[in-house]
Amino acid sequence: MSEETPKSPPRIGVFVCHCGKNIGGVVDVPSVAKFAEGLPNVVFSTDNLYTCAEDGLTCIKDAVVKHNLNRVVVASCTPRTHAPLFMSAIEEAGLNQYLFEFVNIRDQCSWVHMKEPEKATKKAMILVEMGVRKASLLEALEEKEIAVEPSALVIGGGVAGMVAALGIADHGFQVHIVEREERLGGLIGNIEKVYPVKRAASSVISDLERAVRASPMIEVHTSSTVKDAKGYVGNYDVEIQNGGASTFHRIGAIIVATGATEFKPEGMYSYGEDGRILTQLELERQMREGKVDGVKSVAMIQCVAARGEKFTYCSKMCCSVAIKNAIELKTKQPAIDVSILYNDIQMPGEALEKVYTDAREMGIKFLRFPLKARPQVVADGGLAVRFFNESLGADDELRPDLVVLSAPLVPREGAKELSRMLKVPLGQDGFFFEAHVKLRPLDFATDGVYLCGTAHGPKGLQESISQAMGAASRALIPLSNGKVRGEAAVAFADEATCIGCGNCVKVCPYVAIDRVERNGRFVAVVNSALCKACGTCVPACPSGAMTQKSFTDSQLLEMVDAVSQEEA
Amino acid sequence: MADQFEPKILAFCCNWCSYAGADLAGVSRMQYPPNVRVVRVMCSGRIRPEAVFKALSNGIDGVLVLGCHIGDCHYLTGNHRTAKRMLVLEKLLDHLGVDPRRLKVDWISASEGEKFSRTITTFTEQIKKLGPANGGAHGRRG
Amino acid sequence: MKSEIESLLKETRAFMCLDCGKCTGACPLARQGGTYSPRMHIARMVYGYGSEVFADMDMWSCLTCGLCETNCPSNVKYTDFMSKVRVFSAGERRGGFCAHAGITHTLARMMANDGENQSRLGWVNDELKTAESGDVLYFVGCLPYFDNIFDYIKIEGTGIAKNSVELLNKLGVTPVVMKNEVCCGHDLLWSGDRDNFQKLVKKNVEAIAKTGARTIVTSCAECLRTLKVDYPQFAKFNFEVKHISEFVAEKLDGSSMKMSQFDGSITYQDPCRLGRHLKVYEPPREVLKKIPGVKLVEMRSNKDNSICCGTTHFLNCDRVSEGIRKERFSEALDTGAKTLVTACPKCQIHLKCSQSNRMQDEGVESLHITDFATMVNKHLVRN
Amino acid sequence: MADSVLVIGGGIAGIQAALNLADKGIHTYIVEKLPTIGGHMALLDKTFPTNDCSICILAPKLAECSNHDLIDILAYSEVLSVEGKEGAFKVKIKRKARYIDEEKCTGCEDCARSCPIKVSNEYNLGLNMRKAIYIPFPQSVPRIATIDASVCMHFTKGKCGVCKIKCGAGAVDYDQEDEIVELEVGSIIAASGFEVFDPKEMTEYGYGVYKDVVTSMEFERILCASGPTAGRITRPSDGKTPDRIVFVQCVGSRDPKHGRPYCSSVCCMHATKEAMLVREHDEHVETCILYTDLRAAGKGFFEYAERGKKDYGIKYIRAKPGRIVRDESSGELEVWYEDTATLKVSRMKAGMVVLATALVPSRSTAKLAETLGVELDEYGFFRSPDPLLRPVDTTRPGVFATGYCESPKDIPESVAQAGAAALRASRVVAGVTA
Repeated sequence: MSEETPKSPPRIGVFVCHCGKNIGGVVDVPSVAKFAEGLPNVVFSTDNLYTCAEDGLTCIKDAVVKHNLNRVVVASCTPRTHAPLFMSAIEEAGLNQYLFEFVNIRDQCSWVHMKEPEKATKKAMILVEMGVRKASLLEALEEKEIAVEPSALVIGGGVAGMVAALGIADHGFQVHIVEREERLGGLIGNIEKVYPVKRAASSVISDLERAVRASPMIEVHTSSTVKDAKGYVGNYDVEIQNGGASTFHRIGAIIVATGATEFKPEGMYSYGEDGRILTQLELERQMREGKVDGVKSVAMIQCVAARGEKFTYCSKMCCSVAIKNAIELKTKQPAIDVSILYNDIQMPGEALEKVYTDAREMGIKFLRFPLKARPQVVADGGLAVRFFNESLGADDELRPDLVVLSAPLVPREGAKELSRMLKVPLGQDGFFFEAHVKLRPLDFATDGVYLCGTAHGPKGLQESISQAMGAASRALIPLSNGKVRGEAAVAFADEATCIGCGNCVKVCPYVAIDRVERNGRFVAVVNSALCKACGTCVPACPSGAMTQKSFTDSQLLEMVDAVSQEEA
Repeated sequence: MADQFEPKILAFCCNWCSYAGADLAGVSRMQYPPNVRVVRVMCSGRIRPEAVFKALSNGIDGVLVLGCHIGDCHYLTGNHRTAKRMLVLEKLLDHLGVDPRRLKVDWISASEGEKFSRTITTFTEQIKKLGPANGGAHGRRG
Repeated sequence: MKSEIESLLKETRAFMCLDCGKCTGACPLARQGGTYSPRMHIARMVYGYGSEVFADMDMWSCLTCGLCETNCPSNVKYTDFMSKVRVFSAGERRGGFCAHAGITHTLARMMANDGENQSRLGWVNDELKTAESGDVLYFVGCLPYFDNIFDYIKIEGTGIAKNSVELLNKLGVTPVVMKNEVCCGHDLLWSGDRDNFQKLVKKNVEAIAKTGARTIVTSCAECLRTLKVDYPQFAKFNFEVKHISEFVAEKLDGSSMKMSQFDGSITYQDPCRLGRHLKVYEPPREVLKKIPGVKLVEMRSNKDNSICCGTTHFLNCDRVSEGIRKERFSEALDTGAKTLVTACPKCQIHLKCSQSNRMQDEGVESLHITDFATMVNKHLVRN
Repeated sequence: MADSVLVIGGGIAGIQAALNLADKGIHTYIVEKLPTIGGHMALLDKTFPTNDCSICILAPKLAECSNHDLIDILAYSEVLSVEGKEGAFKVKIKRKARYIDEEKCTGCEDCARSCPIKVSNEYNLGLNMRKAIYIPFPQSVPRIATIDASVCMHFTKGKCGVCKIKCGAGAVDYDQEDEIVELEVGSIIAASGFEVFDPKEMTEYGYGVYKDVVTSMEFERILCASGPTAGRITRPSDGKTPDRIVFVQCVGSRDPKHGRPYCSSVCCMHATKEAMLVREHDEHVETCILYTDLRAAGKGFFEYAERGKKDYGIKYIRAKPGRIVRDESSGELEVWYEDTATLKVSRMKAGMVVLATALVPSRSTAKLAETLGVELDEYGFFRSPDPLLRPVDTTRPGVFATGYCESPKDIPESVAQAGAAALRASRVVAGVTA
């Protein structure tokens, strides 16, 4: 790529496209080309039947050489589909591809003013003039390359973290797993069985841990925390602390897999007042220890603290956990009476719905209560669960031996701190907030940091694993390339003019601007690796220090002036 | 004569939504008045209120600032800024005696070709009614 | 009792109920207002309030028409559930109000307990060819009794039997008819009287076996369901059972027999037992469509979604039943047809009874209601 | 060792898998049976729970695929055979003749405007018409016309040639023939998506009998600004705006009777979104969602449904209707249901009924599985030998499955899982062995 902005005065070539009859049928294309010829700095102007066709592109390339053009304007269709084609054509002719301006005289002119050919022609002329005036000020740009350190940091050593780490290590990159606890496994380390596959949780963890320990590319830091992480995509300096000792690592990409934990519903549903009122996780432990073997009846209550009681959200996996434990109880002691008090059963998909129907088939009872009137648990020597049975429209009561509360997952402690350290956001629910809910579920807006598992929000293990693999895949993009290519039309702060107010820092959606001390004063510095070229920072700048390349104030004002100076 | 008056209208469009909406209006051959001149920016958040102000004081009769719908911004929150900045600008215009109706901020998605064409049409009609801006002198509300 | 209820819940898949309420939304009784809810019956039973279900008089209103069951996404067997629950409930000496002072139930119990001396074959005249033994048996059912009981509403009664036999004769079949046939027991079974039902089963099975018949043809949809589905549950029963519409459809398939002209539209009422219980929808329609000039027009609710004639097993005939019939008539009239064909004598009885009710809408009175066998026999030309 | 990957299916899962691979430097082919990539997401108006404009967020991805140096899109193509093994598959692909020179076509649609043949438009689910020569939708990638030879008069009757005359670029080529392409790829990702279950068999709901009973995908097009009604909420029978729209959930899903006991996973939120959009378009139209369990478990979903209730005034009733009939005199539909929370049986009048029909693996999936030599589960979704730890694997090494064809899921889950499939596939072409 040619990197230099031409020093010589602008020599602009204009190519006006007929697009068959699409433009030519309405707009007087030859007149537009002729008009362009008379504009300042234009040294060549022509019309083509199809500028995008092979002969049209050849025409551009030949003209660049023959007329020594240093900027090119094409007036045809829309840049959204055709800009890359023309940009690579001028690059082939030896020009920097950003010395190109696109004028849309089809979609936004000939096609929308079909019955007013004269006015359309006049409009096409002024649009071309706007393009030419902007083109005169265009500069060569480069998509800056940043080298990427070939190593990753996975924060959290649960199942998601281990799967993500293995995915990256498999591709030949160094991975550090940092786990706060003494052992790997996370939340799944505390449970018995994983549904709907009905596998022992311990075997899932030991399989993964074996693979992790066997990988020469993975270094496991248990009982450790990430003390500090500074830098940007490809270039993080990370301090991992274990006890009092710190190690320092250069990291290319970071995956947040810090997981979640079960909420303890203290003070709700008489939890804590009676040893026979448990959470699901506590029930699993008691089952493991054989403490519930003599129990004849169990009542489980769903949506404890969730869906508007204390937290706004639905914890997604509590229904499947409750049904799993109900089935396990019933399998062990077929005579046991298990009732699940629910509001909406959340068992989406194939495998989970099957587990739900299996549970019904076994005779596990499902009783529905309204969210507005949640069940009450009374420990009066015995246990009573009083609730409004919505299916029957009547008050109902169960006298179980054991009450199990299905409490939601909540974010791990330390999520806030990590969010500040990595400059990635948390949602209102306290879980990490992804770049785009729909299409970038595993990315953060900040490049180089990714997300998976229950750190993102409550979900089942299968989905967490899919996400972990997906996050590994995302992290492998900068790692495999060994570099990232930034946007070309990035923002740029002129240090001399900058007053260091930090307004731009506040508005940047990508945390791409830092306020740094230079020679005893603060100035804004744009990290062009992180800048996504939106230009939102520019209007925020009171001193005019901030500009966006390819959309500079002077370029835009030239276009505005072209319109205001247009003859009526 | 108001009928003879052909206003100069400038539309700032963001690349991802409103410009795409304008393209869709074209692909669908939705006709609208030819007075509008589009300036493409990557995000409506790039649009400097000062530039809008300058345009209005410099012979342009009406300015449209068109972005993605709130929540749809390709750059996450760029259009939130636009909304705030243009609100301030509207007040400023009012202060200065420039009819704030000469500025219209709207959100048009890539699928709203029809809305783009409708917006241009009604805005053009409105500016025709308001008459030439002429550096503010004619734009004053009576 | 607890374990019996558990097994009832399992057998009828009641545990699988998702409490969605689609059954009640479809139920013709529920849609007439009132408190009937199949969903609630299931829910109460599952949640341990079985005794409430047994005591609920609503339960005896159920038509066991199967509309709820056909609609149930979870395949809960509600009709089976109802039949079984009624056995429990009848055991506790509860029961519904029998229509016509319970005469059909009384007759059936008499037959079950040798308390009668029937003259069953008085309707067989010289023109009809019948036999005492043979391959095909025509199971007459209660038609001879209906002649007397329902004389006041001009039902076809044994006319259906005559037409059926004549129809079979035209098709080259000389059917067996039994003078010692007893009631199939349908009404007793569905009102929870299993003991007497079983006695009837035993009598009929023994009598049929003696005739050497292998195929049983009925013109009554209730007899059909009872013989085909319920008898095998209580006795060794190796007979093929067919509704006359199925039998005729098979015989006419590819045959060169001719039918005489009928000009006009007819509509067809799917009897619950023939339709939803046994999924016989097409054979009667196919045969009717063979009559030249017939335009068969469907009512808005047909086949799987068909609406019942409003009463079954002569239980709880009331305002609600009348409402259902009113709805059905309005659908029939909407088709523009002047003739309604049904394939069950019970439908005919209930619809004609309602037709004679002066409160009916305009046009109902003039609707001609006839049986499938009658209609087809009238138009099938003897070879 | 072949170092390319083949992605079958150009919906959001396939697109995302391809971009993940190509961005890592791995050459990727996308084979799509339709003339354009984009899949169902291109047909959606908005997406839940953010109500993002679907095409606005999808179109840049489509363009990215189209412009990517390492992605080759083979649209209007089908996989004929797959031979070889993991690391070295030989794939035969039929590129169906579009009868258009792809290099010359500029996508101006002059041809379509002059074409005399109109047929049902599958991109608007048959709610309006398209021409025999057509571009599916404005954002199509590639934006190239296609002649539907099954209806084009030139092919059916040997007459007409208007498009050829009208095409200024000279792109129409009636003599074009199907072309067989052979590719060598190291790994294959199936992303064949879903299609909508045809609810005609559920006669109690009157779909196919009453015009104003529509599926949720059909309704999506009615809501969409680029759909058949330009986003105006009008009902198909008479073009009137309905007073009330009733959404019926679980039509064919969670329904062992109709062979699909599974939950389609997206319909509750989909209905919520559609009801919100109705209220946004026209606040006078009442909306009511009849559901069994409100499946609102994903991130932000429960809050979204709450917003539907509180801010948009959507009525949620826990009920499943048993019967829908049309009152011929008023033209209104009557929906019979039991509210299982108040225990009341009611008849609700509705101007339109929207059925949340089950989503099923697309028709081509069974054939594709046969061609790929992999197993499907009993409902036709791809089966993994280890659904927990290797969710995107199939029963054939080197062949992966992702998106809805793997199991029911929404867009973010499909996008996340597409990454997982890309990871498994890139591992193969990188030569890592298990």
